[in-house]
Amino acid sequence: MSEAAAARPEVVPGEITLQGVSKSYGAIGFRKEVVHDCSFTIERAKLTVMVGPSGCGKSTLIRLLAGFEQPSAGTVTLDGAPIIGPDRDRLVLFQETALFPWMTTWDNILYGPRARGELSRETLEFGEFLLAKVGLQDFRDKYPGQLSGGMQRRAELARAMINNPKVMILDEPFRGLDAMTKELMWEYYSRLYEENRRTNFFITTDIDEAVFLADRMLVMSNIPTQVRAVIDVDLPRPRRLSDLVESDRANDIKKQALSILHAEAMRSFSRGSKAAADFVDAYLKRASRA
Amino acid sequence: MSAIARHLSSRAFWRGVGSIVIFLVLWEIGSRSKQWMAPEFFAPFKDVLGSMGFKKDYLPWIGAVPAPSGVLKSWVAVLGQPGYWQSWYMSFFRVMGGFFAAMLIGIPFGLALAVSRVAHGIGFPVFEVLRPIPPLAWVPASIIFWPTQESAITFITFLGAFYTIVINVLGGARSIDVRYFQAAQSMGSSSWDIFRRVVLPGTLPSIVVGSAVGMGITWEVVVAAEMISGGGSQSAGTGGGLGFFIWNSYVGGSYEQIVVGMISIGIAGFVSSELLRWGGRFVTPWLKVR
Amino acid sequence: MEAALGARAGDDAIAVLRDTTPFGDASDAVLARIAALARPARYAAGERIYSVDDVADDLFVVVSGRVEHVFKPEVGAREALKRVTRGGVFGWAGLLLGQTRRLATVSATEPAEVLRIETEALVKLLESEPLEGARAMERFATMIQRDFTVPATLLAQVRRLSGPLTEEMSSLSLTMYRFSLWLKSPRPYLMLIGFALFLGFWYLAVEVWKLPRFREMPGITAVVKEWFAKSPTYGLSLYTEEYYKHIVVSIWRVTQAFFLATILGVTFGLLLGWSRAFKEYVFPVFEMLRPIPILAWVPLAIVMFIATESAVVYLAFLASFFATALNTMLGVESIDESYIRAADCLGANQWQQFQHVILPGALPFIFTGLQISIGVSWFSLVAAEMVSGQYGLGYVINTSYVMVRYPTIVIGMVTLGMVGYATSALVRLAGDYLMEWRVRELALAER
Amino acid sequence: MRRPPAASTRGHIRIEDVVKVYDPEGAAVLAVDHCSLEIEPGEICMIVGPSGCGKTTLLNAIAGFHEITSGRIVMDGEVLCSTERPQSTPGPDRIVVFQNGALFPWKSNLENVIFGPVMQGKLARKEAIDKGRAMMSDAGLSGVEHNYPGEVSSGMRRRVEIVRALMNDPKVLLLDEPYRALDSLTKSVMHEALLEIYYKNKVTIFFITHDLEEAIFLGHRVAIMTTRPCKPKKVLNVDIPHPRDYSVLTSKRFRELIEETNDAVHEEALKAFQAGEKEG
Repeated sequence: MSEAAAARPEVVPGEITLQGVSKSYGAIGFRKEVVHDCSFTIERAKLTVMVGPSGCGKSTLIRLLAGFEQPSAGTVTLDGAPIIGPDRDRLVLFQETALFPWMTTWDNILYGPRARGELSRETLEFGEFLLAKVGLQDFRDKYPGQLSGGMQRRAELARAMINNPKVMILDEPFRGLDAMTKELMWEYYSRLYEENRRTNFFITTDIDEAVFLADRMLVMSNIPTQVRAVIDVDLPRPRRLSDLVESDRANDIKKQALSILHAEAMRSFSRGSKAAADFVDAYLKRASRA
Repeated sequence: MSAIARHLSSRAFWRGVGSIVIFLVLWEIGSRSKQWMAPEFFAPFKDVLGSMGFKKDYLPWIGAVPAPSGVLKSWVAVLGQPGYWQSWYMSFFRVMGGFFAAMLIGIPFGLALAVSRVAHGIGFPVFEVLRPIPPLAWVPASIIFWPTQESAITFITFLGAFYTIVINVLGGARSIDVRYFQAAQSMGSSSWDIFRRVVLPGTLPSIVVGSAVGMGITWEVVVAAEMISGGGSQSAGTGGGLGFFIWNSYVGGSYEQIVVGMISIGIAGFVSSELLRWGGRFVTPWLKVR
Repeated sequence: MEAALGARAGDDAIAVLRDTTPFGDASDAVLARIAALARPARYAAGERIYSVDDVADDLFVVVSGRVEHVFKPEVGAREALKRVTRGGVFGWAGLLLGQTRRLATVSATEPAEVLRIETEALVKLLESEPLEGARAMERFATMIQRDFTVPATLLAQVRRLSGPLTEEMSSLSLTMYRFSLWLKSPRPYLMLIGFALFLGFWYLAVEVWKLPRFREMPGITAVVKEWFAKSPTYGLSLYTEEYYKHIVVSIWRVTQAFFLATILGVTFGLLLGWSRAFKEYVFPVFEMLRPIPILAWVPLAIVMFIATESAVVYLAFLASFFATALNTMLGVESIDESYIRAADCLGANQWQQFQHVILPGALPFIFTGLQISIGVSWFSLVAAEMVSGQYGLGYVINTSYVMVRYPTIVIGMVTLGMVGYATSALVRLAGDYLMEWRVRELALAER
Repeated sequence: MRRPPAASTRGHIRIEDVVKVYDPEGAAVLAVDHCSLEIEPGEICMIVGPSGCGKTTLLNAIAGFHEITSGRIVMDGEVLCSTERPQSTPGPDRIVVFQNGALFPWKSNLENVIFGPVMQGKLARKEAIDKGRAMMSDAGLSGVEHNYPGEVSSGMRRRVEIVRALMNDPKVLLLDEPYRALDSLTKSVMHEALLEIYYKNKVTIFFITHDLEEAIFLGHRVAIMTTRPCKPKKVLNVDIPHPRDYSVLTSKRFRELIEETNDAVHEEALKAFQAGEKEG
């Protein structure tokens, strides 16, 4: 598809750096720290995966990266410039699909360019290319409600890629899919990454998913979350599912990550009653939004 | 077997029909209690009724209600009279007037409350204070304020639907998941764009529900408004409309016509609500696909 | 072993305390007071600091060097051995409820310098600063749970000060917190503007500008004067006994109708939801009658009931009955099948399932129904009173129109609004009280 | 060595040639096709198969929620259901833990736990509370007795539900994909918690899942079912010794067992996928 390749604008990968970032919610007396002194870099053109126990503050980090919230301490910069608000350079795929249910798949994909008034011929062509790429040509006029979980995810990927963001942020996108579709999506997503090497930041609680996808793996602690370990995953690309099971290197990485994460998960689990802590947590979030 | 055939032959359907027939038969016997209680045999029973403070010569409550056969006869007679259809038209005209006014003012007001915090701060408390006052309590004030009786009754039907539509629109707009806003924002939508392509479509289902319920209430209100203003305890006014038709039948002593009026209003209310819900499905195609 | 450290040590102590998790973000004042409590100490390599079951008196903060902290097996820690370095805190057994003995043996693996803080003195100090104290205790719990792999049972014993962060956050303190937030936000001022606009327009339109249609309407000053007058011209004000008689009559009618509708409606709704056969027989008739507007029943009610009083109550009852029955049925049908199956498995018979699963499960829907029903019963009562009542607020509104006593119309309307709001608030309160589990769940889900 | 470690005698289930035909709106659908399976007393038997393949139908038949068309299910010599008596009556000897959980949200955790014995009148309320409190702290749930299920984490709700089941001293625990909604890390923690409880109570466990790793990590035996209509296609004896902990996940033997069964499960999943089975 050489002529379609021409229609595809050049991908300029971005780099995000976090320096001593902390985030806490609530007024004095109810203050609750969710992210504690986090410093790491999401390297340019790399697929960085952050893996940590559930409820450890990963989604708060995503809101900071996407610009929906500001850190209480420390700085978050994209290519040196501080992140102040949501922007097309950093697009987020949420855990539950955020496809607009009232728009057809095609209108969903074109949402970004249309909102910014950039509906040029090339963009439409690029849209067609992406629609074919995610294999949804004959679902073009269907509503998200008519698509399966896997298809919705692929449509959302296309909707993000048409805006040609510098960094793609994915928050546990394949959670909730059954085992079969999940593995298909792993292979599919790594093909997509390997083609244009855009900077990708992928968040998950599934170690196998992390080992299969990552170039670099950030292992996070329990709440308030901190980087516990950084593991370079030097498995060859393109990655294959069969390698994950057979390769010993993959298994060693998994063992290393598992030992840290399991202890963290046990801690977040034995943290006594969720009630008090989360009651305050839920309260603070609403208070900060009031 | 087609769905309808299956539904027709299902046990539940025949049970329903059976119970309606039994209901009508019991009603018939009950209202004819004056005749079959005439012979001496029932004398002791009548004394018991008398001692309990009920009228002696027929069963309590049901005895005073005209029999279904009588109602059918008078309905057939009434179908011929132009006055009957004229009252349908009058009520329909008042309901539609009030209802569309409520939609025209209620929907924007509800959306304004949902979108702007200031509007909500100013408008919502006043709205909440006025809401508990039942619409019919406004009848006298409305008669004083509005020049014609027509506009007075239409104002009351407007009030009936207005509160419901505003509450539903406000609730609907508020329940749109925050991630749709975040997705639209990060793809570069202006706030007007977000309103037009996220808030409005997102609230559409609640607008449909609100209007269907609002329509039901307008029919409830128009009956009473016509009774109170047209008829009511004063002298028989020009009035018109099904409410007045019922009141006039009562004043005129033809009780069968009261029941005819009641059933006509019931049908009118039911049909208009269903029409609205059916119309609503066209406006929200993405809902009916599931 | 004890070596005196000079004044310079004071700033050193504060620097170290700043590194620890529990006191990391304490204010300078509190930190200085804690540093004042701290007594420096120095240990040679291999020297034991304390062993299991010693009296747990002091808390330790490592300034330099490293110590080895080994839990006794009964503690059940996942990793018995823990190395503590600068900024690490150990010897916190004294902070656990009812724990007076050491839980571990600690010895310096290399020359180590520590700060010893008397536990009881520290707790008193933290209690004197409720906000920061609670904060520190919470951070202690986080630190223990994050750095020491102890089971939850031990963790739960960390002494909670009586500050706002205690476990039992009563709903009262939550409402106070919400109210304080509301006060701080711009909302109260906007509300005042809203009311000022509404009442201002009413006053100007009627009494000052005398706009065409507004002229005949009763002005706000007239209404207020009448309402608060000791001897009102039209005989109805806050001071007249008749005013309260009308209110009581109306409320009594609504109460009768509401309770009758609740008892009959809920039972009927439960039967509709609980047995399929009953529903197949009865529901079509119910649905046939429901669309008939309640107020179309007025003339028939007058005919059916000899006393107008029972006719009025019947109309209010009818409105509530339909709303309650329908919502109760929906409530029963909304109960997830697996709850009924779980009760089956656990050996509950039919009646026990009804009492422990069906009724509580349907309660949220039932109360939605009751909310609608109280509103609808006021709705129909007013009309019924206007058309046929002798007493009651509806009657007041209608007759004051007929007798051209316009201010009393408005008084009637406003009173009706207030009384209506009060009764539905009562129903909501009853709902929250009966369904405490739901109130907490909604609060947690941020609604 | 196939016998589970403790020679308990209760909860021996034999599924003999069971057939189940659904007929929604008249179109006869074969859900279970002559399925025969034997579950040893005190054993953890894992049932693995693609979603919608009829494994839940088997569980419902044992629990007594649905009837079977033909065949027999026998537990400890007593016929639960057969062609003549197609539906067995639910009872406290076979307790189900449901996929989306079935703790009564309006009862506190402790009230939930003591519901069974109190309803059956086996224990006075006082005794039930003491026993319930002891079992809950045993499972690491002390401190949440008086909270409502809605206030504790989903992982913890799962454990309360299992404790509620074990309070009735059942012969067999029927688990219907209980950890499906949890993220994989919490899942591995829950697996260890379940094994901890299992080692203390030695109850037979009939566990349905579509996650092969979960099956091999937990099970003494793993039955891989065909896609609809379901019948055991391959039965694997997991010879990894108990007690097991998370390090098993990266052990050599575990990976061999995964490789051995991976294609069998994938084949069925693909067939289900193509047959357009609704996901999940």
